[in-house]
Formats: sequence, structure tokens, C-alpha cells
Amino acid sequence: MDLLTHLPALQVVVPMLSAPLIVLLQPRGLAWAGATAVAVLSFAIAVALAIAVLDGQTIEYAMGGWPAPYGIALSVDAFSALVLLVITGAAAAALLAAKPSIDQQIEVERQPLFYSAWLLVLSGLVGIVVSADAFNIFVFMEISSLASYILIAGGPNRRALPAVFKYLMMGTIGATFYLIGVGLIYMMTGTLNLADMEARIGDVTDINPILVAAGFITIGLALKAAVFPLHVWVPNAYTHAPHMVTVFLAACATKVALYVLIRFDYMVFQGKLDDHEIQFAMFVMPLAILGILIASAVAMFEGHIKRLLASSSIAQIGYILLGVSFVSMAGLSASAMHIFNHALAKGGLFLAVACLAYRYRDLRLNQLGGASARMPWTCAAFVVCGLSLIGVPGTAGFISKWMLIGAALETGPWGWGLVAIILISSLMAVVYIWRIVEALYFQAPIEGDAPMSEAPVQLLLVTGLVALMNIYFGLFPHVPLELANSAAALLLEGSR
Amino acid sequence: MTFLELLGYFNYWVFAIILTVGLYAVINKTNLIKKLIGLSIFQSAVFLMYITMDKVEGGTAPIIQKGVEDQIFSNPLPQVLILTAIVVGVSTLSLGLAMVVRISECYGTIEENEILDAD
Amino acid sequence: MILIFGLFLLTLLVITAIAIVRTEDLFVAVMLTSIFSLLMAANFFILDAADVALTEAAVGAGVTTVIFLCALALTDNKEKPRQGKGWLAFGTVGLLALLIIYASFDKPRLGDPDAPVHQHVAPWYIEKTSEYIDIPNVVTAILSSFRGYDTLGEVFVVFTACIGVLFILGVSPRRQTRQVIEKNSGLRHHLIPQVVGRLLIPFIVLFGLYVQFHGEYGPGGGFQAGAIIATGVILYALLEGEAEALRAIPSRVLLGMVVGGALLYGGVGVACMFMGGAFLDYSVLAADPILGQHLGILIIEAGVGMAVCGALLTIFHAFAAREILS
Amino acid sequence: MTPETAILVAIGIPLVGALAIALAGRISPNLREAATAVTSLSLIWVVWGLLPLLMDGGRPSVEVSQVMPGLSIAFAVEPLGMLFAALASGLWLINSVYSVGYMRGNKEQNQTRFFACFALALSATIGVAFAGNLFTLFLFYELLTLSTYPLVAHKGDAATVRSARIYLGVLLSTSIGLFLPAIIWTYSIAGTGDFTTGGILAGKLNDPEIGLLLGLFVFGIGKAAMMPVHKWLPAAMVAPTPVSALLHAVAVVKAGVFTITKIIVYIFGIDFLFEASSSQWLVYAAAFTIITASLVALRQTNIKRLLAYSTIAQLSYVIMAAAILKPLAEVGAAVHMVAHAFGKITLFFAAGAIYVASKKTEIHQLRGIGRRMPWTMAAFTIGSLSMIGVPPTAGFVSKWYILAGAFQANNLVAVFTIIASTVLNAAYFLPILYMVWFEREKEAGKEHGEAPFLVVLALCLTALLTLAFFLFNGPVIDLESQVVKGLG
Repeated sequence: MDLLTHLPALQVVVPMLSAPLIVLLQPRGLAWAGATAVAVLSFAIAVALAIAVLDGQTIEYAMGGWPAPYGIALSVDAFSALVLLVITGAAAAALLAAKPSIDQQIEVERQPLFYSAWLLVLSGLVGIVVSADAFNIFVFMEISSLASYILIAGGPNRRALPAVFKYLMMGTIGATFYLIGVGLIYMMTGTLNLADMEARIGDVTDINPILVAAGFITIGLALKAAVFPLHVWVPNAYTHAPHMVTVFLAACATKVALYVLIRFDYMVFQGKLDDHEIQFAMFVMPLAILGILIASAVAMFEGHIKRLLASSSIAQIGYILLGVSFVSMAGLSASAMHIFNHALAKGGLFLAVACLAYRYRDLRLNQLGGASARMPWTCAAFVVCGLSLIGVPGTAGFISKWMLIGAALETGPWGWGLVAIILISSLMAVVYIWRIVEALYFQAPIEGDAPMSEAPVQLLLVTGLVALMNIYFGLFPHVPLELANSAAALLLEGSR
Repeated sequence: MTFLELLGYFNYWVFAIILTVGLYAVINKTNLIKKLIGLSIFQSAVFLMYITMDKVEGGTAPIIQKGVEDQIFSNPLPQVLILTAIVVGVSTLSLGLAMVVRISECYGTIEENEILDAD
Repeated sequence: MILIFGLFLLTLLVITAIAIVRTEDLFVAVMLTSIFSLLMAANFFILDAADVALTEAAVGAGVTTVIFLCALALTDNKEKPRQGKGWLAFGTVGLLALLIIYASFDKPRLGDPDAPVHQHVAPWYIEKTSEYIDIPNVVTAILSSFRGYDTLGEVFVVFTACIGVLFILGVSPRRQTRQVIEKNSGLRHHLIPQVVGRLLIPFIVLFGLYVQFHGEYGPGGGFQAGAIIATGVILYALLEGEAEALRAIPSRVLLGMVVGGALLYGGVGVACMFMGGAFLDYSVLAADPILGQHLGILIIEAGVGMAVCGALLTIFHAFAAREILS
Repeated sequence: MTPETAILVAIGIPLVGALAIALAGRISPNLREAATAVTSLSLIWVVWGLLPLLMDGGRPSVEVSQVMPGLSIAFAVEPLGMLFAALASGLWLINSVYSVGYMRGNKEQNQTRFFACFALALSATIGVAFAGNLFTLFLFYELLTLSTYPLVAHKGDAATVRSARIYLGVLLSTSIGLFLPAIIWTYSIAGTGDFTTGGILAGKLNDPEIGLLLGLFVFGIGKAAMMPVHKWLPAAMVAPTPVSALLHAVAVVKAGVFTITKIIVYIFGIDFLFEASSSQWLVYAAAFTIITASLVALRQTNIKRLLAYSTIAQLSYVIMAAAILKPLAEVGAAVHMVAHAFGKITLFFAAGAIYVASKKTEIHQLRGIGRRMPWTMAAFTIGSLSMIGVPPTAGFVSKWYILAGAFQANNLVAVFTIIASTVLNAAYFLPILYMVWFEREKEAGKEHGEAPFLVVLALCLTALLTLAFFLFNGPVIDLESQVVKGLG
């Protein structure tokens, strides 16, 4: 067995087949260890894949040995490799840190099921990313969605349940819309393979179903990706999920839906439908801008730290979409880069929140007094990741904002307006991050609290590491940058 | 416009109507179980759409019989897809119902507005 | 003639759907949903989709209804009337309906053999199934080999739902007493259901097994078989009581079936890798590729059947046990 | 050590120092103070070690990382930056001595955080001084804002946090809202942001835009405190006095005017800007700030706030000098940075000493204090005279050069402004001096003598420097003349 050629399949199969085994690991702690080992292995596979595609080539894999479009093909290129790194990295990092926090939030008997679901989310997400088949994407989307409902429903507060129910409703509608869109395209082209679709869609003469399909797919995936104004499920789901789940999902779940959206629009529709670029930009750009501004404004007035960060996530999705809506090399690479950088920043922030939550039961801002003295390392990590989210130079967040601004300037006379929006929203980010920082550093401790200490070392180490990575990738962003650039090149090539 | 043609449109229109009826229940009903019922109708509509497209005039179910030449078969692929989709549907449904049961235990109601009021 | 029947079925379908949404009695709604599924299954059958019809009947009309009823027993079976954002819902769905109808005018008409959907990939399957796999049922061939990876995903969806229900309902309800379980004795004291049911159960299970192993030749396969056998066991549980059914097949066994089925399927795929093929490339399993395909399909169908049967029963028990306990 | 590594070491030393201070603070305060001392001494050794090379015309530079094509983190030492770095590192040592006395004398809380952040701020300052391009400069500029925030908010009560919020809000929003777009604009038209002798924008930008870009830079660099973005500076006075003294009289504000000067000299190019009519407004804006801030200072009753407004006026001196766009004036700008630094740090040290010794913060409380604190008030007098520009103090030297430059350019607005502001400076400093030395204490306050020894030592040293600079300013002028060598 030549391991290298099987990497795309192994990327999905390893976490997927481990999930049932994890259920059987009843003894305390074993399920965690198993799941973590698998997640780290997945990350290693993703790294190997990234190395293999760094020079811009695409790895294809025919499932069952059947050639595409008859069988299901997997394909990994620079863009997928970048997203794979984000997903597996987030899963592995969150799991490495997770044990103390999960032990606190989830009963021991239920933990094997929980970790099993975690691996299912992981395999579902990577399954979406590596798949080159429209229907197969749907199947794995459902695996990841169902499993993430489970993870979120693990939240100890009863409010997690209505939140996750809402997520389930909207997620299912989104997936079904996607399925309708795929069905319509299949009806008109007779194929499910993405590359094959692209080749055949140009021959379709009766264009109405294709247009409607594009609409269904875009809206369905936008629902999943929490694009404004279809984001209403996000704040509650992120807020009431177990803290480590928030770390994992906030870092990568919505981005995978965006990934599919970008794939579809660039690989299948763009360049094959008349004026699709313009329609796409006209549809997406206002949503992106509104999302950035409104969600940032909401975040400025939130009183709960997780809810605040969840609102910020919606705004960040807006940034990614904004770059995509430029339909240019610079815009796409900025978006791809922001997928990576935002995962780093937001993952780090939620990790720090998980550290705080280990000691503080109530995560409202006015309850967090004195945190800096009790948990100096946690707060320091929070500040670093917060700066990255704002986009302060020297952190990862700056790189993608800079690229996004550069791409906006290329768009012509409107460019400066877009730059102004990006800068204004950065200032809004300053406000909401700084509200938290003030609460952590300068608020009087609540009276009567027992003296508290730092979060467990395991949790803290990972948090610190992610914070440092925010700085590292702010100074040496070459690897993700190269992936992002060749991803953008591939996408644009595909749209021609 | 032949009769079959009309029936073809009729199939698509029924798909559209069922889809909207289901979605209407999902959006407009506050009862969580009713929402889930709406969701399952909504998904069933999509099954109908896929299966409608597999029909070939004069065709039969795609099961090859040895020795019989020149059979016309309906398209097997949508059927495969819908088999999968049905499973996905029932899985989502059971997960949703499990949540509804827990919500009912925690809140004592399964009406969305009452749940919102309770928190 | 059959087309007119189809027209009739479709109209009924619409009426049922509207009735479901309008009724405020959830029990009625669930029962109508079951009817809705049966109508849908009949419709699928008219459209030459025998496998799908079988599945829809077993799952939509059978298993789904039971789970709904279990959930209803644990909650409330009356919907509270309210006025509200009707205009918003109407606006949204109306727009949607118009969009689809707009698209429908460019769609190829029903049954047109020249429609693109019948041109590209589909004929290849019909043509090559005999050559590569050599089983009569093309649907099964696609399901388990050409697109076997999708089916693996499907099994894991079921697995996910199973552990999800276990996880979510794994929280202990407030009151928990052993005695109550004993009290629920199903329909043991009702003579007619007892007799009829007992007569039916062996046939249901037998039919399930037939569907399982005959899937390569006629409509059916692991999924349908799993659902049918699960229905049989559920019927047993309804007749004899929850505890009795669990005594017959303990929940650990059920979980073992789910895990085992999923792993069996995946294991075949991995074995293919070790034997030099791609993941799920059954051709390498035996010296003769066609034999390998047969072997692979047989094993994975067994895996699917186990996993689905186990998962559906686990889900049922999770709901039913709660019903008694709370 | 090669000059290239010296640059990196100079930035690294305070960083490592900050870590050492944080760790040492957990063990004992004395160890922590020792760590501060060692850090600042070694910083001086490294930074001043670069001076001879610069005097000989050397321009060491080093690139750390090419972040993106065209965007790199790079350092390059040139005379302006060298002067700034040498000034900041040298005064840090004196300030550390003062801080120890002040913080202990006042029994302040969280001293470890204070000293660690101070070291961080110094690292950022050196980074600003040595930055080789706009991007690097921006990076350290923001780092400086962030590392000084905890120092401003040090006390932690509601009023302080509110002031600190103004501080951070103004500095960050101007830098992100105006400075960053200006940088982006520069990169997008010039394709680079490297500081290059003669500028990089010549011929790439036309007239109205030149003024606009200049405006984005000048108001985006909020640290230079040009009106109307000066509000943060009075707000920052809630910080402990050593912070006001080193950071808000030297490091932070000088980073602002230094950045503007550097942009005028190395990004626009003096000659290019001189030709552009749309850049003329800068002189007027600076003149307006000088006069207005001086007028506001007249009305202040709090010592530190008065000094803050005086700083705002003095900063605009530097900007105006740079905006005159003549070689002598550019030299004057550089010299004024030094001269004002010595004078203003002395004044702040004195204000802090008064606070430590007597808890007095208002001007009217100072009657007759000269008899109780003769050393402190002598230093205060020297500082005041330097602000006015009376010989033999440092302030005279720089005003001389700026005036010379103004005449060279026939810029009568500048000449008039300098004269008028000198009168105003005298109008708000001389009454204080009279009060201190010649009036009698009104109410019988609590008995007190001089401030702690370390505090007095530090302020005497800086007062001496103020006097010494009048006589020994040759090396500075030689160094800075290199900036404009071959121009005009």
C-alpha cells in the first residue's frame, strides 16, 4: 500500500472509522486520548497533503477505483489543503486542550459519545473539503452537521437545547436547498462531478433551472456559513455550546460551507454563465458589507463574552465574502488567507475564554473582574489573539486585512469606500475587544469570590501556543500565503 | 402539449407546493414537533423532485433481466441519491425529536415563544 | 391509466400536506404524515423507483411514525394556536414557489429519453454494470460499488444520529424507578393485537432477511432490510413491552451492531487499500474482479443492515425507555 | 557584534528585559530594579555603540522577514533615528533611577507590571527609531501605543480607565483610520515604503493629492498631537509621573514628530514637497497648534496638564520646523527634539518630585515651595527657561536653528509664530517661577523637605544636561547635518 497516494482518502477515513471505536472506550480518559491521537494524526495527514500540493498541483483520488464522473472522486488542491490545515489543526488543538474543560462540562458516562461525535464532525468537514462530487459533499455536510448538533447540545445550560434546535432547523433547510440546487444542475447536465459539471454546464441551452440552482446553492450554503442575514443561529449556538466545542466550530465550521460556496461559484458557475461574476458580486458584496458593519456594531454592545465573539465571527465571515466578491486574484487570496488567520485568532480567543470559563461560572463582562491578576497568562493570550482579530500589524490578522485592502483598491473608484468600511470595522473591533480587555484588567473583582488560580496547564499551554502562532504567522506568513495564492490562481483558472 | 408533458409539469409543481407547504410550517409554526413535521415534508418534496427526473418513457425499474434485449430502464442514479437522502432525513428527524424531548423536560413546553419567554 | 393514478396520488399528496400543516392535533398530524409517506412511496413506485418506494414505506411510514409517537408521548400532543408572522412566512415561501415554477418551464419534460439526465452518466451505469459487477439490480450496483463511498457516508449519518440520540437522551431524567418499567407490559392483555402481531413478526423478519440477501437481484438491500427488521422488533416491543424486547436484544448488543456494522463497511474499504486497490475497490478482494465485487457488496450490505437495524432500534429504545422512566 | 546584529539586539534587549523584570518581580523588588538597571545600561551600550559608525556616514540596515512581496520587516539606522534612539535609551536610564524613587516613595501598586511595560515601550520606541520602512514603523508605532496603555491606566480606578480609553481610542483610531490608509496609499503608488534619501514619491503624485496624503500622515500620527488630535495627551497625564516624563515628554510624543519628520524627509523628500503648493498648509496648522496650545496652557491650574499643553505646543515646533522644508530648519527640528526632551523631562521630574514630597498637584499650591525643595525647584527653573528659549539652555539652540531656517525660506509666518509663542511661554512659566521663589506659603501645609534622593538625583542630572546641551551640541548638529547633506 503506497501511503502517499491514499492520503486524500485516509484524511477522511481515519477520523471516520475511529469514531465508532471511540464509543467503545468507556474507561475514564481513554476516549479523550484516543480522539486526540486521531485528530493529531489527521493534522499530520493534512500537513503531508499541504506539502504535496504546495507547488500548485492537484491530487486526485478515485474512490472504489471507479473513474470520475462515474465514481466519486476526491481532489486536493492548494485551497483545500489550506482549509484542511485549518480544520484538522483546530480539531487537534482544541482536543489537546479539551480534557479539563470537558471533564467539567460533560458527565463521564457521556464522554465517549461526545468524543466520537467530535471525530465525526472532523471527518464530515474534511470529507466536504476533499470531495469533488456535489452529492457526496451533501452527505458529508450532513455528517458534520448532525455531529455538531450533538456537540453543541452537550452544553450544560438548558438554553443550549433551543439554540441547537434552531441550528438544526436552519442547517437542514440550508442543506436541503443545496440538495435542490444540485438536483437541478444534475437534471440539466446529467453529472454530479464538479469538474464534469463545469465542462457540461456551458452546453446547457435552457438556462432557467441552472440560474435557480445557483440561487438555491448560494442561499443554502450561505445559511450554513452564517452569512448575514442568515446568521441568526450563530450567537446562541456558539454561546451555549461547551467551551471547547465553540473553539473547534468557531474556527472552522462555517468556513467549510464558505469553501463549498466559493468552489461552486468559481469552479462551476463563473465563466460559464453570462455575467455571473457581476451578479455574484452584486449579491454578495452588499451582504458582506452589511454583515461586517452590523455584526460589529452588535458586538460592540454585547454583554456576554462568548456572544460578543460570536457576533464578531459573523463580521469576519463578511470579510471573507468581501474578498471573494471582488472576483480577482488579490481578493481571493485575501479571503483564503483570512480563512486561515481568522481561525487562528478566533480559535485563540475562544481558547482563552475556555480558560476563563474554567474558573468563572458566569461569562458576562461585568462578572469577570480581577481576571488579569488571577489568570495573567490567559489574559495575555487573550490580548494577543484580540490584537490579531483587530488586525494590528505584527499579528496574523494584519496580513489578511492588508491583502484585503490591497484587493479593494484594485477594484477601481469604489475601492476607497471599501477601504473605509474595512478600517471602520477594524475600529469597531478595537472597541469590542477593548471592552473585554478592560473588564479583564481594570474591573474590580466581585466581592466574596474565593481566590482563584490559572486554568489547568494543559489548557493554558495550547492557548499560549495558539497566541504565539498568531504572532508567528504575522511575521512569517509564507506557507499559508503561498497556499492562498495558488488557491486563488486555481480558482480563477477554474472560472475561465 | 401531451398529457405526459402536463404530468411532468404537474410533478414539478407538486414538488414546489409541497416544498413551500413544508417550509411554511417550519417558519410559521411555533410548536417544535410541528416544525419537525414541516421539515420532513419539506425534505420529502425534494425526494419527489429527484425521483421525477429519473423516469424514462416506457422504462422500468433498473433491474437487468438476463436474456431480455432492448429494455428501457429508468435512471438509477437519482434513486441511489434519494435512498441516501431518506436516511439522512430520518437521522435528522430523530436527532431533532430527541432535542424536543429534552426541551420539553427542561422547559415544560414545546412552544417556541414560551421557551423564549422562559429564559 | 397508471398516469392518471399518478395524477390522483399527487393531488392527494398536496391535500395531505396541507391537512398536516393545518391540524392542531399533533397526533393527527403524525398519522397524516405516515399516510403522506405511503402516498409518496406509491408515487415513487409509479415512477419506476422500486428501491426508493420500499425504503420510503419502511422508514417514512414505519420507523419515523413510531419515533414521532414516542416523542409525542413524552411531550404534548396538542399544538397551541397563535397568530404571528404569517405574512413573512407566506412571502418567503411564495417567492420560493414562484422561483421553482419559473425554473420548471425550462426543465425537460417528464420521461423524455433525450433529457440530459439520461445521457451522460446514467447509461454508462446501466451498460457497465453487467460487465464490471454483474448483478441485475443497477441501483444496488451503484449504491454499493460505484458510489459506495456515499453509502458509507450514509451509514455514518445513521451512526451519528444513533450516538446523538443516546448522547442527548443520556441525561438522566428526574424520576427514575425500576418498578415502572415492569408496569409497561405493552399490549399483552389485548388479545387481537397479540395474536395478529405474533403471527406477523416472523414474517416481517423473514421478509427483512429476504430483502437483505436478495438486494442484488431485486429491489432492496441492507438499508431496507435493516429498517424492516427493526420494524419487526419494534412491533414486538409494542406487543410484549419495552423490557421484554430489551431482554431479547439487549441494548449493548444493539450498540455493538451499530459499531460493528459501520466498522465492517469501513473495514472492507481499508482491506481493499491493503490489497492494493483504492479505498472501497472491491475488485481486489478476490482473484476475479467480478467475484471480488460480489464479495464486497455482500459484506458491506450486511454491514449496512446491521448498522441500520441496530441504530433504529437504539433510537427507538432511547425514546421508549425515557417514556417509561419519566 | 556587527552593526546589523546590534540593531536587532537593541530591540531585543528591552523585550528580554521585560520578561526578566516580570519574572524577577515575583522574587523580590530589588532584583526587579536590578533587572531594569541592567537592561537599560546594556541598551545604552548597544545603541550608543552605533553612534561612531553613524558619524562616519555608515547606514547599517537589516531585513528580518519579507512578510509579503514588497512588504517586509526591515531596519535601517540613519541620523534621525539614531538621535532618537540614543536620546530615548539614555533618558531611560535616568528615568529608571527616578522611577524607583517615585514608585517606592508613592507606594504604588502593580510595580512589576509597570516596569515590565516600561521596558516593552522602550523596545517599541527603539523599533520606531530604527524602522527601515513604513510598515515596520507602523508595527512598532502600534506596539508603542499598546504597551503604554497599561502604564496610563496604571491606577485602575474608574476615572483613570476612562482617560486611558481616550488615550487608546484617539491613538488607535487615528492610526488605523488615517495613518494606515496613508501607508496603503503610499505603497500602492510607490510600490514600496522604504525610507529613501530624497523621498520615494517624487513625480508619482500630483498637487492636491500631495496635501491630502500629507494630511493623512500628519493627523494619522496622533502621537504628534497636532490639534485637533491632541486630546489624548492631557488625558494621559493620569499616569504616574515617570510615565509622563519619559513617555509623554520624550518617547511617545517624540515618536510622533520623529515619524512625521522622517516621512517628510524620506518619503516625500524635502525638495519635492517644497515645490508642491498644497503642502503649505502644514506650517499654518502647526503654527495654529503652537499658539492655541500655548493659550490653553495659560489657563491651566494643574501642573501636569500645563506641562502637557506646553508639550503639545513644543511638538508642533518640530513639525513646523520640518514643514519649513529648508535644511537648517530640518536640523533645527532634530535639535529641538533633543532640547525639548531634556527640558520637559526635567519639568516632569520636578512635578513628580513635588507630588512625592507634598502630594501637591496644583499650581497655586506652589507658593514658596522653592525654599523647601531648592534642588528640585532649581531644576524646574532651568527647565522652564529652556522651554522659553533663554540662553544658556538647550531651548535656545534649537530655536536659533529653526529661526534661521525660517529666514532661509522667507517664511514670515514661522518667524512670527516663534516670537509670539516665546512670549506666551514666558507668560505662563515666569509667574510660576516668581511664585515659587518669591512668594510665601499661604496655608500652613504639612511639613516636607526634598523628595527621595533618587528622584532628586535624576532631575538634577537632566537639568545639567539641559545646560550642557547649550555648550556641547556639536556632535548632534554634525550628525543631523548628514540628513540634509547635499540638499537645498
